[in-house]
Amino acid sequence: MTDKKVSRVFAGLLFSAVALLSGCSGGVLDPKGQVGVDEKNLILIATGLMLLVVIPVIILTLVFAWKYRASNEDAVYEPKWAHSKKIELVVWLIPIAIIIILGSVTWVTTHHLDPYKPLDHDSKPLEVEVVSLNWKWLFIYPEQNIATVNELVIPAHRQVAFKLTSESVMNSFFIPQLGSQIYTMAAMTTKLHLIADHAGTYKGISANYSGAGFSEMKFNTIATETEADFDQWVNKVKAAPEALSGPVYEQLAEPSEGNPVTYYNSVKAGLFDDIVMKYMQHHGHTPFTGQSGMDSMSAMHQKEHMTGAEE
Amino acid sequence: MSTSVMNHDAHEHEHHDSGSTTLFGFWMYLMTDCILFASVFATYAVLFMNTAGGPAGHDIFELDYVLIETFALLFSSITYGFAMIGANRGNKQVTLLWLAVTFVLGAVFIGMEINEFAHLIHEGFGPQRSAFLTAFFSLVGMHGLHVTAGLIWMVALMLEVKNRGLSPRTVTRVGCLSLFWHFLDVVWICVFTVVYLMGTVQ
Amino acid sequence: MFGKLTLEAFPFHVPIVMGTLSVVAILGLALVIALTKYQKWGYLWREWITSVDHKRLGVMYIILAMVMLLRGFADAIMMRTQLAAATNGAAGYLPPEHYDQIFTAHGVIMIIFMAMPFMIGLMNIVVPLQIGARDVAFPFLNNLSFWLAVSGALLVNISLAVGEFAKTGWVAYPPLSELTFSPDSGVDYYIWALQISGIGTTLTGVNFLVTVLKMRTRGMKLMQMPIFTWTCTWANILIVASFPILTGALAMLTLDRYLDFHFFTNDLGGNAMMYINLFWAWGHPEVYILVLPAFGIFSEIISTFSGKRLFGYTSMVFASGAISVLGFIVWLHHFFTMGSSADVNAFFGVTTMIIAVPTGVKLFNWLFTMYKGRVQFKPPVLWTLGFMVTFTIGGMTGVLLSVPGADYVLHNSLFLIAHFHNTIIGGAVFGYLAGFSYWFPKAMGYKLDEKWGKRAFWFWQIGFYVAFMPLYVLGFLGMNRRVNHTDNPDWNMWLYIACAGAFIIALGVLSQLIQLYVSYRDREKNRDVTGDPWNGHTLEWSTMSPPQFYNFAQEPVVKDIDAFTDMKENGTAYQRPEKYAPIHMPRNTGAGFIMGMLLTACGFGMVWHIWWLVIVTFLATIVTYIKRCYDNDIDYYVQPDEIEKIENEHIAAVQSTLKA
Amino acid sequence: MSQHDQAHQDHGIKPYVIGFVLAVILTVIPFWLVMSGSMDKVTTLWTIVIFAVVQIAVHLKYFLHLSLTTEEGKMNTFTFLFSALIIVLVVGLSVWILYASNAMMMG
Repeated sequence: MTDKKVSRVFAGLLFSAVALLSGCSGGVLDPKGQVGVDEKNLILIATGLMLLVVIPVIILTLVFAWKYRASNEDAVYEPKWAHSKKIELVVWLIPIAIIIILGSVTWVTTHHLDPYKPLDHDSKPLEVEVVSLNWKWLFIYPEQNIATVNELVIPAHRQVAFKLTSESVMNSFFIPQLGSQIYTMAAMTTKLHLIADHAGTYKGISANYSGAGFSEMKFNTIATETEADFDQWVNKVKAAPEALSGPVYEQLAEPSEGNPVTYYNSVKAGLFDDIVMKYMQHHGHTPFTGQSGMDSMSAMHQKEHMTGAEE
Repeated sequence: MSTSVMNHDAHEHEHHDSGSTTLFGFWMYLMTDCILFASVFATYAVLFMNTAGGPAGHDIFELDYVLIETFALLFSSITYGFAMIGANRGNKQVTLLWLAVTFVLGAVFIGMEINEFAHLIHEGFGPQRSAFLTAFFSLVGMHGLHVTAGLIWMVALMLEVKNRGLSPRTVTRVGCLSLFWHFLDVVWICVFTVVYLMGTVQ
Repeated sequence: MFGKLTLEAFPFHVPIVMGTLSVVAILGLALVIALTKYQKWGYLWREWITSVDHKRLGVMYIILAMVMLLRGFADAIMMRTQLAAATNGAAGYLPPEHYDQIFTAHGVIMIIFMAMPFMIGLMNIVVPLQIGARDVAFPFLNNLSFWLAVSGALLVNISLAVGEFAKTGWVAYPPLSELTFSPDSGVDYYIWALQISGIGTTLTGVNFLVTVLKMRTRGMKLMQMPIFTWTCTWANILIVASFPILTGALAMLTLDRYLDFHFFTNDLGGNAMMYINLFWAWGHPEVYILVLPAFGIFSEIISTFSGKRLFGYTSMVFASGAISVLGFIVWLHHFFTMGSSADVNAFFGVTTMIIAVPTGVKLFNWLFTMYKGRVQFKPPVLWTLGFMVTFTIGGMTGVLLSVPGADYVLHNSLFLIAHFHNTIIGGAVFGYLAGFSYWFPKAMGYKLDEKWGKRAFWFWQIGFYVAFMPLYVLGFLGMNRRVNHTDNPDWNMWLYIACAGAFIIALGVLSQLIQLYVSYRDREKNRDVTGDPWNGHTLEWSTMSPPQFYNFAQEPVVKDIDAFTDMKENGTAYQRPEKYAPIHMPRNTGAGFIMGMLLTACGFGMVWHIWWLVIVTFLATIVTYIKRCYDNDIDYYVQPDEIEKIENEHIAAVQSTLKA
Repeated sequence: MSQHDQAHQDHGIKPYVIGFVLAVILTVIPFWLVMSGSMDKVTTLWTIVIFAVVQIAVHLKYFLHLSLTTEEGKMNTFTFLFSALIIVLVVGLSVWILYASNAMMMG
């Protein structure tokens, strides 16, 4: 292959890849919310920066290999040439320069995209509590006092504040078109802030393998165009026959695969905190009342965490 | 150690000798052990507050008892030092005597530790009780297992010295065990500081 | 008597497994018959199984790696065909309980029992030769390490026939891997296979570090060690510093599962995040352990086949060192999405991308090694060029994943799968295959067939792109890893292409098997008489192929980085000394093999809770070891007349070839 | 192989005695500090940590004979220092990660 051919093939590949990707819908390059848009732009900027080195390296590899092929007697041959301060300086400085830029971008965007941080958006956040169960997703709407399984409905144009935990093993809560994912873990409460800027139905998955029923552990995220549509949906759920009481939850928590969408007209008060505290109290918040009695340190901790859980 | 195999012709070059190679290799192994301990220490640091309603460190530690344990180990260090000097000088009887004294001190340490563990388990504070106790038993117990292995090794070594005398190979082995024994001291300093002292201060 | 082991543990009802087992049984039987017929048992025992010779151990490591490559590759083909078959909501032919074992086994086997033995095998063959040593520092320990690796591999494969393997993914994160959620034998097999082989690897690391620090030949300064030896040294430093963390993490998981401890459980204060943390504190250095020696191989090859000195030797050494140390402060990038603070994520993101700097420097140094050279396109060079292009892409996607904001949407997606295969296949595996064809004549005495070597390369290279580029696309389309069926029409085409790619790679593997057969058939034609088939630069080429058991009749004296080039230019190569001195050699021993097999039985006993077996085999292992320690008959001398005879033959052969 | 090689260097009785006396002092003081409770918590913690580090150094020098004068001693010392670096990195960063995560997830 000649140099020209190589670069033409390469450019062709690159072009077709970009064309194919932007043509496809439903992935992380087709974001429907601010977080996802920021992350897509970040991917494009970072890739662009790196291509500044990657493309020359690939081209140079092929060019040098071809130019200095053994059969090319015309090329210069210097078997002892193995050192050049100038070249060494350049090959250290170019990557360093790019990494300094990319590192700065990383530092800023990581703080900007921190999943715990509320979004810069005027709307009052909708609170949703997410529990991963074997193998389905439970969504609790504390303000509306309703719950659903395997269906998440949110109003578009309003940020959603998720609080997440797990009943059993670890999962990762992920709606690719809306942006960031985050792990759900027993005894832990992680937080995530997302927003849908367009109405529509987006696929949601668990991105972290969690056992036999993992492949079917998915849900639809429906972003309604208006608040009124959302309220209407809430009323629909309110009309559902069943309430999510303690025993009903216990039954739901049993392992099952491919659960249908289920609505609950009300939720046992403080259910999410109960699920978290079931294990979290083991983290040293309950005082030891042995012979030496309770210590101030662990009592302090207990208070902190109790209040934390009630927030 | 089984490694006194000489790969080099002694006539050819004297700057590589198997004794120092073995000792260096053993030292390197000790460094891996050090990192193993470090990962358990890190886990202890993460879990020590997770008492799950069971006792915390200050509820169960008895520092005067730990101080005696510590002294048993400290004395065994200097007695091993005497055994090492004896071995280097080719004095079989002195070596055996001090190895025996070291063995007794090490056995006292282990006996006390087993007693402490048995006492805790008897009170219902076994390693299954909470993550804190899990980490405590594992960290202290891992050090204890190392000391026990050291004691078994010491018996084997005493038999070797008694039966075969202080050949260069045997002296190298006495040197390896010396490194092992003093290394366990260093680990114990970390254990009593991080587990017992800091656990009591809280 | 048999603990938890019952007849139900045998998978009589699974046709795929039973089919595989019968094929293995037939092949095994054929091997036994052949060995008996040609009366090779004694030879096998004396010359190979009990051998403490680093070259023989290296060859056995590579055989282990190749067998495991076939096993792991079979898993890969099954996964890709399953995913191509199970589109649009179809179930495919592998139910979850089977599929989940396959992807776990694929990961474990490819990393621990294919890549590691391959790397350690090459290191065994080459490093002592490159530093002019007679053997490694502790030859018996070397033999023991090998049998511990085999022991782990045996346990993984026994799980196919008795019980099952872990269904947790190769990382075995708790709480999924805890007894509550994985009550079966699978995770126990995982634990003991990794634990036993991991200890063997740690011993290897110690052994080779002592070797390079203490056993270098006269005159060889540290900054004169060949670059492959240097990268192996950095890899060994990483082994010694990181494998104990794995040992610790696995031991804690073991205590949780066997004694109801609470390190990582959900209840009673356990914290699963600590396992994830420790696992990757080992796991990230592990990938550098795999790839650094490959970098060294590429450096040797590009310099040899460009007929030039390596450009920027000092840069290369320090870049490798920087990668090693930095490799210890980046591991959190495997779990940015766990939800730690923004400061933590940003710190680890930035440290990760800093590693791109020394890696980039290496790429430039290889480029400038070709510059003003005479590049011969032999198979090792093809692998190297393929690597330089492929690895650059893999490195780029890796840096992209190290940006937390990007990782939040790409984590655990097929983009990640594509990325690490891009670096592990395009970096480590290409490197080992390049090293394999480069040093094959040194180890075996004849060259590999070039035609089939080139075919193998092109199939691998093209197959790689066809199989893994679609996974990048699928990652962007939101497909996550470890699902066993899909229901998204946009994904189908890419899944089919990826499946086709896997079969193209299969043709590459097949070409390599044919290459081995053809090369063996034509071995007389391809014989390497001089011991220096490529006009090499370093000491391993100064001795005969395959080298005698004592490596060098006389210790070479080194004055330059390219020691052998220096000797050839000064006319000091192939000179016979006035007089040969006796050579001190270690004797072969069966102790390593016996200990390895005893520990396999011990691990099996642990898996099935057969306590008597555990106690008996464990005590027997210790007794074997102590007995070996008290054995005084462990070495002997090779006499000068014998050395002289061997060496004269070689020098005569070299001189007649050089004249011709 | 000779009896005089550096690996089996005879260090004599002196280092052991010095090391032992120092070790006893460095052990007793932190124990006494904690048992008597005579200082406030933070000062006590820092003091016992410093004493531990000093005592480790004492053991390394007098019992494990690390030194920078001989070739063997240098090699052992550098090996140790490198391991110490890795330990500080692994333990320090692990504790940072886990404490930061706990703060995010339990607060």
